[in-house]
Amino acid sequence: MKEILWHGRGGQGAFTASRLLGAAFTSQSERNYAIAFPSFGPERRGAPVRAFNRIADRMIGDRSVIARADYVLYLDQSLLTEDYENELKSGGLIFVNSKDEDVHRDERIIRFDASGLGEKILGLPISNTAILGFWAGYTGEIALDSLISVAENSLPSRIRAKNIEILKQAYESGNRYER
Amino acid sequence: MSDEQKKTLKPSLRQTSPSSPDEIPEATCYEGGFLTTANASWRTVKPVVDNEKCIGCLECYLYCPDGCIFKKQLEKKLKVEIDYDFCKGCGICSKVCRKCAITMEKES
Amino acid sequence: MRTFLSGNEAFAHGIRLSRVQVVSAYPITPQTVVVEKLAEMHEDGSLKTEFIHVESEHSALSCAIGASATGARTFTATSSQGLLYMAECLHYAAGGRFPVVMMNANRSTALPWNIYGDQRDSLGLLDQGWIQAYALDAQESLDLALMSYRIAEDSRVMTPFMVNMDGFVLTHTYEVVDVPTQEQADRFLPSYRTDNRFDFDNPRNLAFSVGPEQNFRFKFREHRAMLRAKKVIEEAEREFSDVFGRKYSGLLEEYKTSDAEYVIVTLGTVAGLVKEVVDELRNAGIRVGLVRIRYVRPFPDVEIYEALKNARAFAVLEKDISFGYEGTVYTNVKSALYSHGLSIPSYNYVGGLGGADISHEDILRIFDDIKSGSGRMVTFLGVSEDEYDE
Amino acid sequence: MNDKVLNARTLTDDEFFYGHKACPGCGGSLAVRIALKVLGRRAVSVLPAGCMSAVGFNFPQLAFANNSIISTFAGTASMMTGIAAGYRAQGITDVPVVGFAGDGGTADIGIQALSGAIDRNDDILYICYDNEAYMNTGIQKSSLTPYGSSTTTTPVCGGGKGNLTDKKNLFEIVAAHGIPYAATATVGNMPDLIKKIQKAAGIKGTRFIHVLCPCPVGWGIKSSDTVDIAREAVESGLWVLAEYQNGEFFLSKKPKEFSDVKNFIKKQRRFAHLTDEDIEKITESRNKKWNYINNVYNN
Repeated sequence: MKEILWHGRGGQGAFTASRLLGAAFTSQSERNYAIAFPSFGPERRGAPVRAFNRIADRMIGDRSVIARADYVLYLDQSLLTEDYENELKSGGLIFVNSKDEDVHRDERIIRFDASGLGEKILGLPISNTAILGFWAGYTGEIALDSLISVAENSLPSRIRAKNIEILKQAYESGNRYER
Repeated sequence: MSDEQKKTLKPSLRQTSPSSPDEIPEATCYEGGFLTTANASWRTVKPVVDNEKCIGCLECYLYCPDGCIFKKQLEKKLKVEIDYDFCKGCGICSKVCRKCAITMEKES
Repeated sequence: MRTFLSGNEAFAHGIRLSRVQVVSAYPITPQTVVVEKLAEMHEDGSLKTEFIHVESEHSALSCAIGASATGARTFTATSSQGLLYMAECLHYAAGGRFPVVMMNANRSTALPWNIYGDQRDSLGLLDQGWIQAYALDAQESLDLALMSYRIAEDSRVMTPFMVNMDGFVLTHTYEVVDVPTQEQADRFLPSYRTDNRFDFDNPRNLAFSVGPEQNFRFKFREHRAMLRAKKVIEEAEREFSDVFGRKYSGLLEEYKTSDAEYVIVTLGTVAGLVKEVVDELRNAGIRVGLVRIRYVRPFPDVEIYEALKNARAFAVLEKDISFGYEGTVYTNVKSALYSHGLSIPSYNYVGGLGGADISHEDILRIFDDIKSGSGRMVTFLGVSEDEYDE
Repeated sequence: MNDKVLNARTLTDDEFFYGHKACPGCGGSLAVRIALKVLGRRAVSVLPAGCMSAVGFNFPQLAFANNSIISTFAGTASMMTGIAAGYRAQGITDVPVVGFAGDGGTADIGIQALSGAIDRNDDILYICYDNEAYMNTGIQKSSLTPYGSSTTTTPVCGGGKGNLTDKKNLFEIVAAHGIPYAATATVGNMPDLIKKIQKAAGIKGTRFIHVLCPCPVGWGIKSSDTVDIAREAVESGLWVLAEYQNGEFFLSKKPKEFSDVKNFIKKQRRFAHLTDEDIEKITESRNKKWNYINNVYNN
């Protein structure tokens, strides 16, 4: 089982991305199971929010909040605070949306300019699908085709095509990332 | 309209009352208009209609809270009769009668 | 079809597949999504129903009862304060034997205010005459929607049915759900037929009063019907598995209990976590097991006894406390064992109140406590030892 | 529904509310009886906890010949909503759903559900039989108890004046929802009541009729005086017969000259303690109300 922890701000779409992740993962095999849930509570734009995924090739019974994750994904660099390590399992990786080269304080932290890609394709600094695509490309946990087909089925038509384009380009960047 | 439908509909007094376990319904749902007791014993005075005075205006019928005054044809004239099983003797009929054709008499 | 859905969405599909004729509900977190989803289905035509926007929970259930009295299949949903607000109507539906189905998103009750999941709302209302089932996951939620009508409307039962779903951890968590076809659903669930309704050929008086001479008979029947529901639940699950291929285990689910020395008894979603811990401990050679109570009413007394009779000790873990005593589920479980002459060490863990997370470590600790016999009778998870009075 | 206005001769001989255990001379039971005779055999009646359900539904003595049900006290309108919806869902559209709730059941505990039903414009006819206090539980004050009335919760002792609040203007509260049809009536003015029920029956959407129903026990009058005292309430100008339709108010009857308020008051034991000064106050309040009515209501 892999555990994934998302950090974002209300309105940035962390939970949407976690749902896409779960749906894409489970579409890959009949055996695959996934859960996706947000940090529960009234939604307020701008407030720090978290979302969670567990993915496995068996039923998942554990719905508790993920304290330490295999992957921690930050949609907003400002949420990456000093105690990030406490949320990471050993061998875990962090993916952070940032334009800032200096964010590489730690080799476990992988930077990607997701907002930049969002800006380029959507004209808005939207980072959720870009981080999702990049993470999938980098880790190989989910195939690009699965992500695209889930996006086709679940995203509103207004933003569907451009987000699929983001997924493709971000996936490619993740895949080619120099380790 | 079938004969059944033409018949006047009215709750009626039954001979037996459901009391054994298999007569009691499973849910709180039962035949409407199922009466097991009369109201005659409530009465201390009773309305008596004087058919000579009655002009069949039906005011008494209209204003009876218990609905126990009925239209009746008497020698081709419209009159009323009272169901003493259910009349409580309130006296409204006597009061609304314009011809003073209903008097309240003490129950013997 | 395998679909990635939240518990609320899955349940809404179950209601759609049940061809519910009247939906009346009032919004409350975390129930809202099920009602929003049904409203969407109503708008897009996939659910042909009368959708009533009532002005309170009391009216939601009162309206459902009225519709049921016409012979229509009805649904309402609520949570927490809303469930408490409709308490009067809960008795009414049960006493009138109207097989209304309600989804209750389990949520803490004020005060203090809290919107998160615990089970104090429904467990505090066990005596209102409703069948109470507690779902494990989104799939079971959907399946319970279909089964609830089948069971509630059975002429031997005629009893309202409350499907309880843990607030947020189930209602708002997305997971894989197999959504059956309408054709399958229709094969399993016939349309509603009842004599407990108005009738224009033979007019009826409903919801009447009954004096002391006969009142107890109606109450006895209510009780008897609830007991009869046990068999009907079994039958319904058997037919369910024939049509849908998914098997359920009746009033409770046993997981690796046959040779278990130490058992956790619980209900709702947290059982999923307990299962995982059971597997881990089993791998380490420790004989532990899980009993998941699926129905709290009717209560699985014999089944509890059978499941625990070979255990050395057990704990009941529940998101509920009856102040001044212990968790209500614990009381019920102990009472069942007493009735069957079983006396083994047992402990009560009250956790998850107001949505507090129940973690993997919490479950390990509970197994540890009962194994070592070091637990106190009633333990509040998260409360330190020095906070207790003695 | 017959197009002609019904009268004593043309009303059905069916009796739907019969053999009930209401007190002799009960105004409420008269309203229920006549309303059902106008609405006919397909009517489904809903009665909350209150006098009419208490006297009509004691298994096995069940006094309604038509389909009838008791609702929760607060749930008259919401249960009616459900019944209407249940039949709609089954494609049945010819069932008049009628509610009979008292003043407390309507203006107090039931007003939320009533307001909700009017808001949704549910196809129901709600009849409030107003006997001006919680009579079923032994004469306690409701928000429709008039000023000065003695009840068991507004007792007259130690110089008390009884109830010190004015009667809620239920008719206009209901009208303010923009309801398709609302009316006031009394059991003393039967042709007017019948006409209004008949009219309401022919209108789609939510309809409301507020009927003054004297209670011999609670008002302290002879059982035979129910009808007369209801008429006097109208003649003295204390009860207004009116309708509301298409956003406008219409006066059904305007007394040429008001009868003496004092006569009306003094006939009722619930007002026995009122002084001439109190009665003057009630008279002034009546005059003020009629000033308003004359300005706002169509004649």
